[in-house]
Amino acid sequence: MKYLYYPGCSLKGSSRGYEESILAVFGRLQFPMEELDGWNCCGATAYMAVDEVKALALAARNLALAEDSAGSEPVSLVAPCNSCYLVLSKVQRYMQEFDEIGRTISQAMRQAGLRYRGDVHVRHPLDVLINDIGIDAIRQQVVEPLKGSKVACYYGCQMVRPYATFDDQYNPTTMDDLLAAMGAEPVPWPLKTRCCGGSLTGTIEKAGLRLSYILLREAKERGANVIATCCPLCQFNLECYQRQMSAMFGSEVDIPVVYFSQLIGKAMGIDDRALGLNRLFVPLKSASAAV
Amino acid sequence: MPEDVSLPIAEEFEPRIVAFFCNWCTYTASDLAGTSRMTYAPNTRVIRVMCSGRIDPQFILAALRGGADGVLLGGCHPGDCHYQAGNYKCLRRYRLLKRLLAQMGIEEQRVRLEWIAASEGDRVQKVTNEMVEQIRKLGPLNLEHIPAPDVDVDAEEPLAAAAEGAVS
Amino acid sequence: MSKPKAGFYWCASCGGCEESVVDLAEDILGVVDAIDFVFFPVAMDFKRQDVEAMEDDEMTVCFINGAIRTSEQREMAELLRRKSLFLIAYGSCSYLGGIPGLANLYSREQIMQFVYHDSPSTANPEGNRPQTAFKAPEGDLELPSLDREVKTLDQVVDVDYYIPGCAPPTALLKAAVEALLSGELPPKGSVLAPDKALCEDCPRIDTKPDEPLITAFKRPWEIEIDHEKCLLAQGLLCLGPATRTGCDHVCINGNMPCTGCMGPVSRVRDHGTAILSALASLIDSNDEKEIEDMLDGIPDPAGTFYRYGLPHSTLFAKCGITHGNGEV
Amino acid sequence: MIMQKKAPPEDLRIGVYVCHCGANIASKVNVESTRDFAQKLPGVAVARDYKFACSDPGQELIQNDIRELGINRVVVASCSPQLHEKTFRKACADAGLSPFYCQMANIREHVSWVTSDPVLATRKAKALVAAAVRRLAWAKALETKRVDVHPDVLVVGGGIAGIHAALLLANAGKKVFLVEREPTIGGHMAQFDKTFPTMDCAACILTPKMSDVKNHPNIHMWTYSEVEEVAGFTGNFKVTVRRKARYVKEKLCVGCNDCVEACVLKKDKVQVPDEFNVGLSRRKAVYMPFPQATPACVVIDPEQCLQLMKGKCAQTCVEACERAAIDFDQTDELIEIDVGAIIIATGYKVFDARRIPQYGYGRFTNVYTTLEIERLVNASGPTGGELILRDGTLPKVVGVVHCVGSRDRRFNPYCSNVCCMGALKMAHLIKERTGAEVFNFYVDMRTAFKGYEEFYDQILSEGVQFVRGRVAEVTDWAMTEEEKGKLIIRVEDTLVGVARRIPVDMVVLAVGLEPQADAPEIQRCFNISCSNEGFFLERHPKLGPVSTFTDGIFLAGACQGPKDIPETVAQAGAAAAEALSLVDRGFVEIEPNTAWIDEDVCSGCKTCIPLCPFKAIKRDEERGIAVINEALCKGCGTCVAACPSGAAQQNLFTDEQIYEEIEGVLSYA
Repeated sequence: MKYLYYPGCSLKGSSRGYEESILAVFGRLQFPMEELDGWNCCGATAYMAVDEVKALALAARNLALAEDSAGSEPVSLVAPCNSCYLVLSKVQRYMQEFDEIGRTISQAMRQAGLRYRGDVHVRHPLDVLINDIGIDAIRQQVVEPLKGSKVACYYGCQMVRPYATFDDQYNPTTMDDLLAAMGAEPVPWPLKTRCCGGSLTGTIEKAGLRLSYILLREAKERGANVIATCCPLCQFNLECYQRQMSAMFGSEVDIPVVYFSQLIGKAMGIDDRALGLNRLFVPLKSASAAV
Repeated sequence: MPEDVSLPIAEEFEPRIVAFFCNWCTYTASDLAGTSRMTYAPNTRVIRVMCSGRIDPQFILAALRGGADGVLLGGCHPGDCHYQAGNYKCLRRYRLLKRLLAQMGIEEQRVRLEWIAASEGDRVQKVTNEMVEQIRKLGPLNLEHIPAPDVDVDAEEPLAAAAEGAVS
Repeated sequence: MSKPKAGFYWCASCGGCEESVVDLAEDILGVVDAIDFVFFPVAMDFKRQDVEAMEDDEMTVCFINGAIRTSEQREMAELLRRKSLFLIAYGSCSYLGGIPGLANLYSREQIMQFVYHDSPSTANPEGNRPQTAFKAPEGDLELPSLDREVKTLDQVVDVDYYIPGCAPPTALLKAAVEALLSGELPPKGSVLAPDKALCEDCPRIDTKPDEPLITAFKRPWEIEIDHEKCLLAQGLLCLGPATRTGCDHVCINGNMPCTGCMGPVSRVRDHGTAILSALASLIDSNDEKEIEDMLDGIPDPAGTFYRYGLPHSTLFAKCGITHGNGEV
Repeated sequence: MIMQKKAPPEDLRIGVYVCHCGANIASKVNVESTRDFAQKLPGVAVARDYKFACSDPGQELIQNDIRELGINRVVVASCSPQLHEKTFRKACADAGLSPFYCQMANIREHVSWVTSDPVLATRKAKALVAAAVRRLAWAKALETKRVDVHPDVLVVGGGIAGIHAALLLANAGKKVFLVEREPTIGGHMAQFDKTFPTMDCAACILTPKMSDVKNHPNIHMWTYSEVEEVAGFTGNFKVTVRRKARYVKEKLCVGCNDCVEACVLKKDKVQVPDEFNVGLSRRKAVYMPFPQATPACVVIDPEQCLQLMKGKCAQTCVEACERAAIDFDQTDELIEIDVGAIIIATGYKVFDARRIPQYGYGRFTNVYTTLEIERLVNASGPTGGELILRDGTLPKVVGVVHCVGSRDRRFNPYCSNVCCMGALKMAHLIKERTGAEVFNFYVDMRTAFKGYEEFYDQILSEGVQFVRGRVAEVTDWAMTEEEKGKLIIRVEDTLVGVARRIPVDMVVLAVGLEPQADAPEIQRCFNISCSNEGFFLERHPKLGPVSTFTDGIFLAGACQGPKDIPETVAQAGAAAAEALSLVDRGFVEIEPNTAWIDEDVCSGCKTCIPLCPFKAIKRDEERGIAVINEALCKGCGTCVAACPSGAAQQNLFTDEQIYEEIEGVLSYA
């Protein structure tokens, strides 16, 4: 199985820390994963609403490239961003399930001198870590167990909706299991997949912030001192507006929101900068002395 | 994965499929498809047998020689045979027959064995439609014409001969 | 009154059928006393013109062995049909298509290509191919053309009786001749042999288990073959259960499984699939994978089950050899 | 192809009858042109079409032709032979023609009902008619065999369905074997407190029937027993029953419970969850399932009894038992019985609410299932009838969630039929016992049947609040102070059109009904079919609701599909009547589709012998041929398809008949 890394726009921009930590962790695990050459936008964001078929074609191009670069070998395309992960999985399925779409997109790609057989596995890093590498292998790399960090694992909406391929749709646990293995203590909370406000924060800010606030406050209520995410947009929404929220709802929210990969990296004793922890607005140390 | 839009076969070709269905499962399932008004391709001609174990490979050849473009066999799911193990006998013969047919240049999709329980009317619909479409794509089965004393095959245009063989 | 006249001709065959006549040994004298051979290319010097010179139905009987593959064989079959009262398909080739019949798995072109170019033993630098016509200084030469497929005799001319076997057992030949002479003939189209399968009188039948289930298909060279035990029970593909007896079990007695040269019994339409069904049904497994593994023990089903009878089978020939994928 | 096949009889006079079936066939198939097509087929003397061939005048039409036109073969092109073959065969027989000279062409189920294009439908119909006509030429006038029927009946499952069926049969003077897997009969009904809509107490109406069963001279009640194997066929089943070791002599035990008192497993933690109280209480190694258990006989759990597990225990129970009923040396016992008919009444299991994590069952202690509440409100239940939360307090607000696991594509698409009424009953009981405020969350309210809608009205008048909408989740995540410490039910109120959060103290999940976990094994054991969702399949949804595809085996109760008690009892009665009519008749007629050997062709190659699942084929050593024991042959035809000499043939399905059918269906594109 060949593993290709699909960053998408976020991991090269707003969420560099996610990329840095993912690559650092996979590197430490000596798990070969090179970046997909010539990748383009996954077609998420507004494009889907403007012209779905074009958006899908855009995404499909990445799959074709991946398949091509893997030759005859089976290939996993690893997309850490939940949006990318969803869109790529979606086009993968649509092309199989709906002949019409499949045909249109294949033809479109033929124009570009590409062809797609449909053999790419679209994977989320959580999936790869749990099922391909395995918790034990990861545990062996732990040098500084995450003692005292009570983590609220937040998966967001897109990783398990509408497709729940490697985790439970209503009560996902892969991140909890991973971080528990890192010595952290996942707090039980029911909002694992509840909406973070998504792009509402950019449009109807009030509504968006309220949704984020509910998550942050509940995490605190349940004794969490850090929130772990696996989605750039969620991380952004939950972390960047904490001051506004405190003002808006009249109660102080101040809790670090990190990528699960950053916590794993920390447990592996990887340097904070290498994990992009220096990019956090709400620094990790303020949450728990132990971490 | 759909590749190019495959060229549609000439309209007039309607695949003819002879189906041998076990009385207890697939035949009942197609009755159920009927009572549930599931419409599906009208190309199958069902012959009822008491058990898929009754299906003699000679029947399958006879059907193909008689002009069928495909043959569908329906039996009870493994372990569910009304007569304990008839469906396994059917499976064994089918497996060997498929190897023979491959050597005889008859495409994989033309002869098919399916396990369909009495309650699976929808599977009858699905399988039938599927098979009809596959065979429509393959086109008519052109078996080699069996010569007879009076006709001199070589004198004829080969395809014509074959066609005659297929609709004799 | 004069002795009844008889002919004996060969088409696509190996000569084994002629051997079977010689095998009559001293009995041949009786035959020659009783009938008068007026055409027998292997044994006596008669020419085609001699046959053409005959009245229609002048010969009481004509035995034709060998399958029909060439224009010449067709012509001769038609000619001999006209000239003889009874036409008998003699031997597996003319009755069922025989070993030559397996050529129906290939197109004419494939065969030509292999025989004149690809076969390891061929040296043909100029890449010559046989021609049906050739202008020689002495005059125009003609060769018969190769038909698209191998046919049984009754696919070319009307046949009265069939004598199976490769080669036919002398006993059957004798019985046939006696029947002809005595005029006590079975209905037209009959196969002049017992209408039961070989197991009927197989010397090893008592060693056949009452439940002859099969756990592996073996080939003769794979095992030390027991001289008494039922060959099927030893895992060998013995076609005895589906094949007409009357062969005096020469193969069985030679410690080799029956390969089916006598063809099917009268109630069976397709010899190959009849035995296929019997053998497959006896596979002692219900597991798809296991079954497949066992079937790997039969590397060439068509060659095994239609060894002597492809042209006589329901499918007659591989699909498409006379058109489409065949003739390229 | 030189196959010397015997020519069909010359004097063929075939009558073809094309049925309109009202518009069922005629609306798709052009019956007139099908009739005219048939008229031209060789051997056809007369072809007619008729509105309803199966009606009396329709049958008379055929019979008159037989009498007046000398029709000697009949083709009826109508519905599936599964439905009306018997009808038309009988019609022929009554007119003096062998019933086996009647052949059906299935142009309804297989043509008109499944084909959209009338032209293609008509073509298909013609092909099937042609095949039927050609097939008939080879039909033989066979004799139907009569086999005596064993008068006893086996009832599998001792719930209300099995109990009712067993009593009916026993009262009719039949010997009945009632086999129950659990240590007591009574089934789910025994666990209920009240029964809707009349709210009479379940025990009060059930326990009398249970003791009737126990005391009935004609009933052998075998509890703690399971059917191991079923052989034979309708009228003559051979059934092997495993009577599991109970380690207590049933004859001696009077159910005084002294041994239970004495059992050394005193501490709760060494005891196991009590099955009857669905885990709400615990029991010891020796236990009485529940006070009115029938038989009133304790049972020892080998998984838990120290003596049976470790072989060392003070055996205080043995001392305690004055009647010396305890017997640690008991072993399972296999008993073989002969019965003529079998009634399967194996019931259902409730949907496992854990499968819907967002409802929190198993995560939140105050989320219950309806069955658990039944036990809580029951006077003999774990709380002595007090409806209290696990912390002992009374609930003030309770939410009852309908359609849990039902009408939901992710779990069971079907409606479980009993939950709406069950949930209403819950609301009533909870209000009655606790005075709590009750919310019922429903998708659609399904209260058909006698007295049900009235019950609904009554509950409405009792002030229960009804919210229409499927509950999204049950959570302990509080948004406001008053939500703190409560369970919040999040639901879209589709009547008001708003999303609501309703804080409650207790959630009751109205779990749906599912097939028993081992339904597939039961299905195989009895050789019956299952429908897609796993309930046992009836022979015909309307005309054979309690019959199966295996003659002599009938269905009663929820094993065939979700049912409430009235429906279950009604169906149990029907099943009993079917069984009775079979065993009282005294004989069955067996379809003569058995196989036979053509002795002139058989070479005695033995191929067929191991293929027969019923050991019906032996080799006659003298004659060196195979012989088929017609009595044992069930007519699958496997040996026929395998015979390399074509010597084996099957009545009604000879090679000739099938070849004719093949050529027939292909003779008309």
